[in-house]
Amino acid sequence: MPDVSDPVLEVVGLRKTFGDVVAVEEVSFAVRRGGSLAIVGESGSGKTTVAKMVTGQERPTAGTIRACGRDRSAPARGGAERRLRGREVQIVFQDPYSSLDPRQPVDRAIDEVLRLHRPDWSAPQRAERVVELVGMVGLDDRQGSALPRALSGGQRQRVAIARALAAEPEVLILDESVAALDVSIQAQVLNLLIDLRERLGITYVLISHDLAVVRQLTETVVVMHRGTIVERGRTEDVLDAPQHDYTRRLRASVPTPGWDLAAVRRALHETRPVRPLTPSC
Amino acid sequence: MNHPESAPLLEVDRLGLDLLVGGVHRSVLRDVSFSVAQGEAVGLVGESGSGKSMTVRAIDRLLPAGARQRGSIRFDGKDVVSLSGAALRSYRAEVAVVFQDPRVHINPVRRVGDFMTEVLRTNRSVRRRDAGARAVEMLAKVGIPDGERRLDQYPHELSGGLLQRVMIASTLLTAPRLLLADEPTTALDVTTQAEIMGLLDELRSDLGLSILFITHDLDLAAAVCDRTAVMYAGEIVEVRESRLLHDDPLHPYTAALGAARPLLDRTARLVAVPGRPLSALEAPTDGCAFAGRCPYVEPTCTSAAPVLVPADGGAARCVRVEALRGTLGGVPHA
Amino acid sequence: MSAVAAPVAGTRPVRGRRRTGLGATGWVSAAVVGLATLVAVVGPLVAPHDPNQADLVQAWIGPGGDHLVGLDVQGRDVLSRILAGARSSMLGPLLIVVICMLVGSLLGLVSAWRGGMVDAGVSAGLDILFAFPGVLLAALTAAVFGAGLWAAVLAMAVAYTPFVARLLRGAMLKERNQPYITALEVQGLGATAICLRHVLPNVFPFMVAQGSILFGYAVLDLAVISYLGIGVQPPDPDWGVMISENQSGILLGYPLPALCAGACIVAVVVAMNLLGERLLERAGKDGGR
Amino acid sequence: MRIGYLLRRVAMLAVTLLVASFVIFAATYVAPGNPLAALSGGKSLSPEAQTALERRYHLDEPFLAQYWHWLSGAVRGDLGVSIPLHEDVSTLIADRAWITLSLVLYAAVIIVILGIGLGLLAGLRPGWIDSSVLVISSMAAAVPAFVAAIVLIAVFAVSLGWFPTIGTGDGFLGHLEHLTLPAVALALSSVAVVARVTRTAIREEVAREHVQTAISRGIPQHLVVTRHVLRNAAIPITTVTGVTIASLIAISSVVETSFGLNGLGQYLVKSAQGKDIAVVQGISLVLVVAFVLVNLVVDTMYAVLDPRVELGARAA
Repeated sequence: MPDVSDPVLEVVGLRKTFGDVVAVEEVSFAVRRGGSLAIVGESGSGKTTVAKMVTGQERPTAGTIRACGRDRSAPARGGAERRLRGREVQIVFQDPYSSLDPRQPVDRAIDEVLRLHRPDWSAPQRAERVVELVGMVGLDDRQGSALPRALSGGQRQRVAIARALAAEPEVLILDESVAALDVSIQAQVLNLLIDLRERLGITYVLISHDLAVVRQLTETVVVMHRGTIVERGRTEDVLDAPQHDYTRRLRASVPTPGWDLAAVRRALHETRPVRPLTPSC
Repeated sequence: MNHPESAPLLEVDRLGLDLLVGGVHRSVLRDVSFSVAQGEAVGLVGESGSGKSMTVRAIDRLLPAGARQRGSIRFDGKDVVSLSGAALRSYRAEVAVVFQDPRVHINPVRRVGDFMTEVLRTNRSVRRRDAGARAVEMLAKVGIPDGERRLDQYPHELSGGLLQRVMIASTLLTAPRLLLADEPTTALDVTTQAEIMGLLDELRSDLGLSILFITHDLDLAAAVCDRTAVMYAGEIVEVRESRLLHDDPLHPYTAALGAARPLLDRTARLVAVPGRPLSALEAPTDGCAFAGRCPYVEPTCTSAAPVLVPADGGAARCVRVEALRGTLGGVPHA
Repeated sequence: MSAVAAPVAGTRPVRGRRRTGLGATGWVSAAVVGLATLVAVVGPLVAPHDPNQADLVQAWIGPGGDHLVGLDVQGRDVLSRILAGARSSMLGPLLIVVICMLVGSLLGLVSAWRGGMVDAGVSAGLDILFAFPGVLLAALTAAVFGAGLWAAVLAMAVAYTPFVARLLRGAMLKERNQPYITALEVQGLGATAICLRHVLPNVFPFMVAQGSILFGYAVLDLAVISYLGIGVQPPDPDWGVMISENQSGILLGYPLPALCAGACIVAVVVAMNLLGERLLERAGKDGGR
Repeated sequence: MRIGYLLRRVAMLAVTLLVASFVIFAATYVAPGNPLAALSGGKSLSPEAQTALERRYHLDEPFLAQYWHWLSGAVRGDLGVSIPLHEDVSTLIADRAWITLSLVLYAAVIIVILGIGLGLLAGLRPGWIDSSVLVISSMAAAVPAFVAAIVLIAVFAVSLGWFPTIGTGDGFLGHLEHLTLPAVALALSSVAVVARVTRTAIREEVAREHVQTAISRGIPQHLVVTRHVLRNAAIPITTVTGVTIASLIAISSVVETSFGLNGLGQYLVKSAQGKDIAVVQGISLVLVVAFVLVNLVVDTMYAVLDPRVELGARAA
């Protein structure tokens, strides 16, 4: 069970079923204010479903989700509550190409969020904040007023980050946010995310299948396999000395210089009976 | 397996390619040269738009209409570009392609068995039942024990990893000599990727297969390939022994790729190259394509297109290769 | 072809200026549509003769004098009837398109947004409506309420609605599933605001394009219904009615009046279709990220 | 799996027919005017006669009971009586159904042969064949059936005298001769639509990755085309062709009117104009049943052709 002092996000006994299929079972974790947590897993592990429940896109079948001390297991009642939740948890998605409205210039997209969360601000106040946010994610003024189609994938992902930050959320969920980027761009965005956390003290929840990215960005980790958490702990401990079989296998599957393919093969042959290859569709 | 040291199995020499984009021919590959020896695994690494997939298409003669090709591609001494008809078909049987996404690269409305045995039945006149038996045998070899059942299934009833094994097994049925693996694991999970890579490695050692392995992942290429060529904007910028490429890169772009990738065993600030990767279509013709992002750029870099300079048993396309030697690798993370 | 070239071309993040032109065909089509619209508005006012003034003695007289395209079965000026008939032939379809677009986009939006039971219910209802071909609905309405332009418009609007709703549901569902919509939901923006500010504007070019194609079909179907005698009633001028009235002329060797009306219908339908296809292409490009 | 899909379609079909029959019958109730007035031909009736007539036509019973009488009759093949004609609706329909049926079948044959044939040609032979098919079909697609009808009559019947203008002829060849122009007029725009869809389906399939795989494995060109391109393109082609043919059922009324054919469609229009509600209801029901059945055939073929069918509904 999670034992974290001052948790900004706390999930207890989360369960989600789709028809007869159990997607998520008994998932509990907590993140301290300003901390960072990675939810690691492969496709079908349930990590994305957990993220969707935390952001309110899916309703949990059972279990509770609390952010900033307030329950968000049930759908929000009314606009005020929705907006309040928006100031608690924000999300940045994987695909930089579809995560922005193609008709909306960058500054207007950010302004729309500011108008929603800061109704008392004047237009010049909001404009000033837009410039600040655009600069914060490393875009220049010209890019700040461009349409998404004029931007590259990495630049669009910066816009998506700026838009999420506009609500000044406590928790930022990064749902495979750097997975679709080319390696050299990925490094830029990773560095940006690290800087932003240092500067803003924001909490990250990273959903990822990429252990190296997890190591780069988070302090704690939970490993999910087939809907349940199989291992949890400090990121470096879990990655350097994995305890659970699945985590070990995951760790051994990451290609590194000096990767011993023969050993990988042996390990896989050994574990194969444990995990029968069943059709997933 | 005996490896004749003489002529390489596949030899790509100064390959150039223009594609018809919006009615105009535009260059996507320039001066691409590399070779794959019998039993050797060679990696072709690059970011999106670098031209690595087009190189595979050129080798397998799968270019879109209107493509213009320069240079030569030789397989086992024969000129590939001039092949046609039955000769082209038998060449394609010897050079098998494993595509990135088996889900779209296998006909969805035909059974797995039809897909696997099609080549044997049509080109080799093997009877359906014999072909089926061989397919089952091959499925067992790639780690699918219940082959008979699988042959009756449709592709959508199999998982991605299983389907990729089917794809590999089907290529092996014609006993190819060269496998063109075009990002065969990009669409798969990490553990499935490891299984597939282990399988490919096993096939290479057991059958003496040559492999040209296309990927965007430098670490993956380095882990399984003897030699690796790095592509940027339609050109090969460096080709080396994989181990050297990683520890002691000669080209600034190779070094940048290595330094940009986060590590599994330690946390350190990444060295990010500014800007975005140039696509092959945007590359300048009169200078180094990487010059705009290169921390070591000099005026000479943009005055003329650099050529591949032989160095340390490989080659690098950089005018400053001698000056930078030994300074790019070492500690990739500052 | 494009699929093959995609790995190279599709990865370019910065695209050139998008083409905003309609192309030659598009502009010619737009001109034809514009002309037809103009005639529909001012046609009856500029008609050189009274479109309903019959003179049986003058029936089937060919072009000449002050009758540019001759006289019809009852000796009425064909040009005047074409000009006057444009009004019902264009206005009726416009009404049909407006009605089924409004109803269709509402149903499509609700289905796409709510999903689940609502979606299933709406889909089932639309499926049932699909079983009624437009002509049949028109016959049914005519039998019940009496034949006329309004009955025909109502019948066609009902017949088109399931088609439009399904089309728009697909487009809206695609938009609704875009991550940017989810991002706005997570921000706390309400469903109505998201639909009005983001979903509808993004689907709008597609709606205009489909509306244009639909308008072509509506012109055609309404003419069919009037031709059959269960739409606009003679002697009111209407292109469909004109064909039906003057069909006997074909056997008698005077095909011009019927063909003139037919040509008008075909011209508007073709122009609307071509224009719609160009718009559709542009909408697709616009949506392409 | 696929059986489940078909069972769902059949259940949906039953519900559709039930609702459709209800809507069709309810029209009687919405229609202004007293059916008895029409029945008596405007004469005033004695109270006894009125009661007798009401009893005979179940007019004294509540709406749902009347609907039940009509529906259960319809299932047995009894569609009631045409009040103006004093004849059984079923007989009236049966006399005319074969013309519509043969017309639609004839047109369907033309659509399948010409439409799919031209589409295949255009799809597989880029160049001048493709462009000419494209140009011709884009023009033909816009020609409505009644315009096609007058042009065909003007050219082939009146000027050239190759075909009769009116009537249905005697014997099989006579029917064929008389129905040729109407069937062509009915099929024309559909041929164009099917040809275009076929061409697009072929082109899309040719560009698919799995076709590339087949080529890269050294499968001979003609087998790539038949086993992969045509086989897979058959799915959308069948769907569109089927739906197009289903739509002819209603459009045939236009051609029947143009050529003076005594078919169901023309009779439907005539009865609608004459407010013969019983006949309109009967024909409407028959046409809806036919339309829905053709669609069921399309769904069945789709399920046969596409093994993935249980994953989702038909891609409309």
